[in-house]
Amino acid sequence: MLKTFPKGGVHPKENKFSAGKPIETIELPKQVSIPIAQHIGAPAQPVVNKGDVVKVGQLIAKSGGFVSANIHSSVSGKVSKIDKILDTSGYKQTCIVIDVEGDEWLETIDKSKDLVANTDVSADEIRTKVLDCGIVGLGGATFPTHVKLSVPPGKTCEHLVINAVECEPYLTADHQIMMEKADEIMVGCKLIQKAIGAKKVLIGIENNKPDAIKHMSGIAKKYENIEVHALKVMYPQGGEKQLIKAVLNREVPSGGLPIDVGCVVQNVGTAFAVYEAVQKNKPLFERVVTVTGKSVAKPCNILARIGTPVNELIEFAGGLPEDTGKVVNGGPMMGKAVSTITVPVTKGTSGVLIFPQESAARPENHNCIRCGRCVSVCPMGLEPYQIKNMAVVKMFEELEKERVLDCIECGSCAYTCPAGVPLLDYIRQGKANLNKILRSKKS
Amino acid sequence: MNNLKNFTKGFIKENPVFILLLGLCPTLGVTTSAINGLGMGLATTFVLVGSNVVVALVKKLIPDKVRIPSFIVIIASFVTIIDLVMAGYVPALYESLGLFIPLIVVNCIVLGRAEAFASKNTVFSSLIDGLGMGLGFAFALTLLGAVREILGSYSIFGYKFINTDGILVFVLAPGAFFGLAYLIALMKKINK
Amino acid sequence: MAINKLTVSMSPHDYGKDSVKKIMYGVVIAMIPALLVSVYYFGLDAIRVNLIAIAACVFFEWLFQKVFIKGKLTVVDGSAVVTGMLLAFNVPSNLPWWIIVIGALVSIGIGKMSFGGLGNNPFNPALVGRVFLLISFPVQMTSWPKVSVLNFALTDAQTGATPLAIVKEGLSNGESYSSIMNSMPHSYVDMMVGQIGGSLGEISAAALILGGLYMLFRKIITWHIPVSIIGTVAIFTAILYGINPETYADPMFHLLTGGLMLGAIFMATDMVTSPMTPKGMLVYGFGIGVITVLIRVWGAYPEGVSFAILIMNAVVPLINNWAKPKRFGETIKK
Amino acid sequence: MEYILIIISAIFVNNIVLAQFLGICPFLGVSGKVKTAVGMGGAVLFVMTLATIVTWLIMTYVLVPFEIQYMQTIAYILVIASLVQMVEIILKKISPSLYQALGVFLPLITTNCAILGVAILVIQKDMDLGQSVVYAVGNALGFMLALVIFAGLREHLDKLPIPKGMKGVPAALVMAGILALAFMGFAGLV
Amino acid sequence: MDIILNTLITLSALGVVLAVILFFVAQKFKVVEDPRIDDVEGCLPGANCGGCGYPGCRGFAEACVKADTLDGMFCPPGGNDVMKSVAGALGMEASEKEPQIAVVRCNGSHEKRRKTTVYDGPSSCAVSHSLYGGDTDCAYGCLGLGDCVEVCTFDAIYIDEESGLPIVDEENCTACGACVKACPKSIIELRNKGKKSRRIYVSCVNHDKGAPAKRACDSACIACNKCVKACPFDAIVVDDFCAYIDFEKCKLCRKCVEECPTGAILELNFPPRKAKVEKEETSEVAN
Amino acid sequence: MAKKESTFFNMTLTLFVITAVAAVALGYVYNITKDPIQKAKDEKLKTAINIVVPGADKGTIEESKLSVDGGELVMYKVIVDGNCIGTAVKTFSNNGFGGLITVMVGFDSEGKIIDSNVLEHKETPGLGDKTSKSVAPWNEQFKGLDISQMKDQMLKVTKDGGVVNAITAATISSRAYCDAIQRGWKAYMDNISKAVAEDKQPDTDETVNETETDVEQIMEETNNE
Ligand SMILES: Cc1cc2nc3c(=O)[nH]c(=O)nc-3n(C[C@H](O)[C@H](O)[C@H](O)COP(=O)(O)O)c2cc1C
Ligand SMILES: Cc1cc2nc3c(=O)[nH]c(=O)nc-3n(C[C@H](O)[C@H](O)[C@H](O)COP(=O)(O)O)c2cc1C
Ligand SMILES: Cc1cc2nc3c(=O)[nH]c(=O)nc-3n(C[C@H](O)[C@H](O)[C@H](O)COP(=O)(O)O)c2cc1C
Ligand SMILES: Cc1cc2nc3c(=O)[nH]c(=O)nc-3n(C[C@H](O)[C@H](O)[C@H](O)CO)c2cc1C
Ligand code: SF4
Ligand code: SF4
Ligand code: SF4
Ligand code: SF4
Ligand code: FES
Repeated sequence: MLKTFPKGGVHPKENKFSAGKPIETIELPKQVSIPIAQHIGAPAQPVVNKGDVVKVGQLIAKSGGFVSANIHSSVSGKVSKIDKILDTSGYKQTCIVIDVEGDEWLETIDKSKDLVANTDVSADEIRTKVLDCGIVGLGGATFPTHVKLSVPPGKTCEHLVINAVECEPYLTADHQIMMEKADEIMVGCKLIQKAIGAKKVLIGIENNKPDAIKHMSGIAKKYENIEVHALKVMYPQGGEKQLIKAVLNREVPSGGLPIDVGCVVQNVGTAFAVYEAVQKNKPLFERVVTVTGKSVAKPCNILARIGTPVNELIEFAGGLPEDTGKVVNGGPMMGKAVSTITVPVTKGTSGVLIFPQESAARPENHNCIRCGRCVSVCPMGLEPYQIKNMAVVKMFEELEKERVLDCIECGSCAYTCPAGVPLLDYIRQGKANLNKILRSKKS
Repeated sequence: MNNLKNFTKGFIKENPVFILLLGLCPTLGVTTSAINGLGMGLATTFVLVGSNVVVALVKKLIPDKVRIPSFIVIIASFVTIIDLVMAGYVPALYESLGLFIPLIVVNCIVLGRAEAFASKNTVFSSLIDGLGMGLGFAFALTLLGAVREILGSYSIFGYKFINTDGILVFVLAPGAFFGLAYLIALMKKINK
Repeated sequence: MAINKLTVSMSPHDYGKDSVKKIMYGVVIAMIPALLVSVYYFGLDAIRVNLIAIAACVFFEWLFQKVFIKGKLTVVDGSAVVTGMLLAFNVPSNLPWWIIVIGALVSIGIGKMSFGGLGNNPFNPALVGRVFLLISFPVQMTSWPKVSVLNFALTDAQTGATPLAIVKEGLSNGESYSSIMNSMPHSYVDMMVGQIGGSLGEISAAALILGGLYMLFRKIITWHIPVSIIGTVAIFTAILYGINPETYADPMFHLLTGGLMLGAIFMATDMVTSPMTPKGMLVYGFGIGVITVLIRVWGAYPEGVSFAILIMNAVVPLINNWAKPKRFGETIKK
Repeated sequence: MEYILIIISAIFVNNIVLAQFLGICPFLGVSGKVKTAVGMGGAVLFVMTLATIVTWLIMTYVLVPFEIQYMQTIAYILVIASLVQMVEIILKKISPSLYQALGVFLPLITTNCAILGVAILVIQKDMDLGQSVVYAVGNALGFMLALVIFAGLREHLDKLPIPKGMKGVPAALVMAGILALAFMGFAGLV
Repeated sequence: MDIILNTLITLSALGVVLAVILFFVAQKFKVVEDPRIDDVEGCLPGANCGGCGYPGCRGFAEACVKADTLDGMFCPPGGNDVMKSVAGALGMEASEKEPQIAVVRCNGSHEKRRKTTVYDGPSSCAVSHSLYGGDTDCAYGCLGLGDCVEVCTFDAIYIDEESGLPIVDEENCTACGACVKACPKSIIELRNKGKKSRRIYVSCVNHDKGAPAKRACDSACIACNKCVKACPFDAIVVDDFCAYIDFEKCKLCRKCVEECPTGAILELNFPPRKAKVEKEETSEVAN
Repeated sequence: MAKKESTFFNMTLTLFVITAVAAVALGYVYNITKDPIQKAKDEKLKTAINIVVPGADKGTIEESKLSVDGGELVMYKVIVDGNCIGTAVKTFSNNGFGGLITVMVGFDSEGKIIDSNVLEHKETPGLGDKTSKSVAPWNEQFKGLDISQMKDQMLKVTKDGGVVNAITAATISSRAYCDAIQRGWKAYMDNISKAVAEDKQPDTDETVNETETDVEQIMEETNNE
């Protein structure tokens, strides 16, 4: 029996068209728009003005608090404006727009491809580097990594769990990084391990990436205390709570954090970013993005600069198919549909997914037929149908007892519902309103 | 004018059964036929009118704290009177209404009107109010009784128009609930 | 480049393949074996009753939706077809057409549309219709035509009693169970294949089980409800039979006769009116089993499955409140 | 055994609400939430038992000796009304927590046909004191059962999109009707 | 005759005994309570029917005393008169306020504001709002999915089929403000009803700069400041690229209405202007 | 006029006065209605007897009670011009669908059934209530039946090997009806044989407690009061 989490979960068709496609670099765009809010927490504060000339890797917006992250220029050129531009959030947000001129990197950045395996830095130095380089979680939540690396006093961290599950269908960015940068990832793991003082590093990889499991296991042997765990394919195994349950059989308490069970979870991409930040002094200004879809001519994995308009990536992948009906930033289960393809790539853009017209619309929806499937697939043991019903009739306060705040928004419930009930739409509604109520109660 | 309004409001706008949802036990319990509904409705009307008038007469003489017990005694007296009278003069109807005659005493509508209306108004308008409410109640019961009788035994006021058994459910308990449910839904619609 | 207007919706953007329509027509397919058996034994009457019931149910569903609910029309979802077919399965094959139509009206009008249609009804619509008819038209609803192989005459005057009624009658007259069974014209094999009197669709345990297996395979139902009902009835009656085999029928008899299989496999499993979690389903099934036996053994009716399911339908919300799934990370961190 | 039969009959076969139509107003009025339904059920259980005992005694030792049985209604309602009020006052003083749980339902009970109905029925049925008490308890339990089941159903229904015209009481009455249909299955149990 | 005597004795005795017992019990077990509860209870019918949704009249009285307002509290047997006296007993008379009415500050009808995406989700403004700015390029405007309609208990607001915008029914609106709270875009505002129900307001809440605003919607406020200059009473301010008319200051002179180049300022219930008839089309939208 | 204050004295007095007035009023009404109520009851009984023993309204009635099977049977011997034209027996069965069924059955001097009818029942309307004459003519078939001629001297429905055609779908009620008649018949026959025995040995009767009532006479008395 392969390891997995015990309750709930679904297994959507994987459709990993871009698997095995090497990471390609695309031409620099003419202009980039870099949002100042690309992470969870306070937006960064711009430190450049219109007309300023910047280099690649130069700080352009400074972290706006503890839970926040620095933003760096991804190109060299001139700041043409700071304006509100429609981004992946669906709303206009402040962006720093830079006209690209050449490709001049900050001198401090080590541009060479050589592996720097020496991890002789102190934990504090690692944290400072991570903070300076604006590293955020690349697994989707874009949580500022330096926060996670600061284990709160009184807690100890036994395990670093590396999330290489990539359970979302279609996406292959993490998979490809593992195939191409395994050594760097291992060093990154070591650095994170050091920063948090974990004894062991556990890398969880789903069984649908046998080559990655083999490759990573092989390389892990070179390092101490790094183990690779093969996991059964099951969505949402990539959710940190599910992953911890799967590899360690520990349950993060409701309302708690992984650190409460002695774990920190980081995405493989993040590990790689930490490596680059600490060893190469390279801020987070580019990331691997999977561009894929059923009718995309050339599904591929692209190393893209933050701020590149998504349409340029699509061009690279063979252009926008005629029958496009929906473009999603991220995976099909958790990603966000965008209203225009000119939105910029951000730190959280793990994929650009293009759905043809016929699968763009949601299934026809009926009344809930109370089949109980949403209950049985919910990995958090919630009752999605009930939460939805209560949210519709605005019983937000009562939702606390239904544990709505535990919902990880994995979408398994909506995926499986035969009646096409827009469960997650209303669950989010319930969560948002309950949070509002709780906040107003506190104050 | 005002009295007329007091009188008519009991039928549709403030119908005790369909709108205020009071006194539902007799409504459901006795309406196996239209005549039973009518009989019960009239008996209740008698009590309503009687108690309303008497309460309006004596309202000034009664100290506040014993208001409710006094009203209850007055109402109960009228109930007992109608009970005895019906037993004596309409024994058949009396038997089919059974337990529900003494239960008029706890019908909220009676005490409710005594308190809400009669203890604050003149004798005459209390009489009109009681009459209106009571007839509204009788109207509701007769209507429900007629519906149940028509469906349940294919007859109306005892006159059988199809000579077979009806849809039995309607003379049994579930039929009472169904009949009332859809009548209330209908009245809601009409009231709008 | 001129592109189509993009669709924007919340995640997820991928969906499972199952739909209400597929589930409902899956149930229809699962009922086909039982339907064939009933045609085999009751002739064209079985088809007549089915057609009338289905047509009436679909018509009333359409009518009520059109006139009262006014949402988008969902008659095509197939749930009215299932209701119609199950209503037909639950009545004698010689029922006059107008009674079937009343049954359909009650099922759909009172049982389902009064609450807003598919998914909202707290009670199983087909059973609401069935019990309504049973109480309103006891004569017509309890005169069971005798089975005859492939007889295609439309109305068969010959009527006979169901095995349950024979046993109930006999026991209440003070006969012993063994002597009743000796004169019983049906063997257990007859009951298995369906050569007994009874409602149109309930006669063949084998055909019903076949349908049940199909639904299990298609994951339309789970095992919990049928197994807990059948198990409870078997154990309960076995205990009674153990206490006194002369006054109580044996478990096998209880399992194979009456509407037990039809109820346990097709009606109690109606997802709309049954609990959401496996734990709840087991309690629900247990309740149905117990009430069924209570009514069969001590009640006035020879058969109690319909009543038992309706009564437990009423308790489903309470069961759902109690049988919550286990939450991930039970303790709340302060 | 006789007592058990009385109880089964009162709860299932001749359920006070679903078959005898007594106490419909609170049945519809106080069945919105399961928690309230349980409280109301408890209060009815308490008062119904007490009231039945007291009225039975009054009947047997006052009205019958004086040959004024026809005063039943008026005497009973007086006794029940005072009793309820007394219980309320005393409860409020000696056990505020119990009052919190039951007390709020007490006033509702005065005008509940079920209490008076049961008190009259035990006389009509010629029951002795023991039977009367059991009968009262059985009926109160039947009331509670119906109330709690119903509250569950209504809590559930409150979250669903019921057609406008049927919302509230009509839908509740339809459910009560179906429940009454289902309970007819218990016919003949005793 | 002795029947009457027996009756008389028994019943009177019963009445008196019960009264005495009750009186002493009440004395002995007295519990002090907010006297206003008694006052309110005194106003109520005492039917204890539960029709109000509270357990008994006293329960209702307690609820009334505790509640801040009497909204949504009603006693079916007593009716409006009783509720008035309850309000009187609690001194909760409605404070004298200028009558207000809900105003929808968006006039981006389908015609003026083209759809740029297809929204596929539940018909709920709140849900759509949490997903993105909306299916037009104006992220501030009405989503037209009717959350406001849903919450109005007085049937006072409905979505106009043609324009896709909500319209307030002046007769029915009680200015309860439910729709104001419900609208995720904060489009609806309670404004003074005005003399003869005449009102002037900026029917746009778009805070984009002029060009993108105009691109998104033909009649968006483009923050050109013309109205500000036109207003003799300083009632108009432009803040963050959107104009707002202060209804306390506005004297209904109608000067601004003519100035607005996009027709974003609406006037309601004014008699038609004599000279320029073609301007009338704008007010039609809001009616 | 101001309202009365709620002093203890006032309260007690008010309650006293109200109950007293109510008591007097009710007592008065009771006295008025007492006779009509009694009359209605008698009328009902007489009509019931007249149905099963036609001609009873013209005669006098002798009533006697006896306890059988945990219930009470009442026999009404109808005497017209000194001749007994038949006896109506108020009998019962506990086996009805709704429990107790009370049946009035008339026997002639040989024990043949003259006619029968239901007095009280809790059977289901539309089903069991067809045993009642006013609902359906079902019980016509009992006219003239002689139970002593039957197998085991038992009145049974055809299903149980008897002669009575049960009401469709209400076999239980039909059986109970037969059971009630059977019980009445047995008591009646016992009574006859006992009476015959009694003629020989008077004063040995224990169970039968006879009272003689002349309905008309009572009525006259009460009317005079
Ligand atoms: C408000 C908030 C506070 C958090 N605080 C911490 C923290 O103190 N330490 C930590 O390691 N992670 C912290 N996290 C990060 C979470 O553990 C988690 O990694 C992050 O929310 C992303 O996880 P996901 O992608 O599974 O949603 C925090 C997250 C949130 C939203
Ligand atoms: C339903 C769900 C699925 C997820 N799937 C993945 C995944 O496949 N890979 C991944 O790295 N993170 C995934 N995440 C995010 C992780 O929970 C967690 O935030 C992340 O591993 C933390 O690492 P990071 O801070 O380095 O991003 C998922 C989160 C959720 C809620
Ligand atoms: C609601 C209901 C009420 C019934 N009432 C009676 C009744 O009053 N009398 C009766 O004999 N059977 C009644 N029955 C039918 C019995 O349960 C039983 O089926 C019947 O008496 C058997 O008789 P049969 O052999 O003639 O069909 C009733 C059935 C139902 C469903
Ligand atoms: C497994 C299964 C069983 C069903 N059983 C019934 C049934 O017994 N009666 C019925 O009316 N509908 C049944 N349906 C159809 C449908 O769920 C029913 O019409 C809804 O209760 C209507 O809201 C069934 C559906 C499924 C999937
Ligand atoms: S309720 Fe939340 S956690 Fe559960 S399946 Fe739905 S989206 Fe996932
Ligand atoms: S999966 Fe869909 S239909 Fe089934 S219970 Fe959940 S919401 Fe209802
Ligand atoms: S919700 Fe209130 S303020 Fe809004 S339109 Fe309706 S009545 Fe007016
Ligand atoms: S005004 Fe607000 S609530 Fe009303 S439809 Fe428009 S966006 Fe929705
Ligand atoms: S009428 Fe029975 S409780 Fe109200």
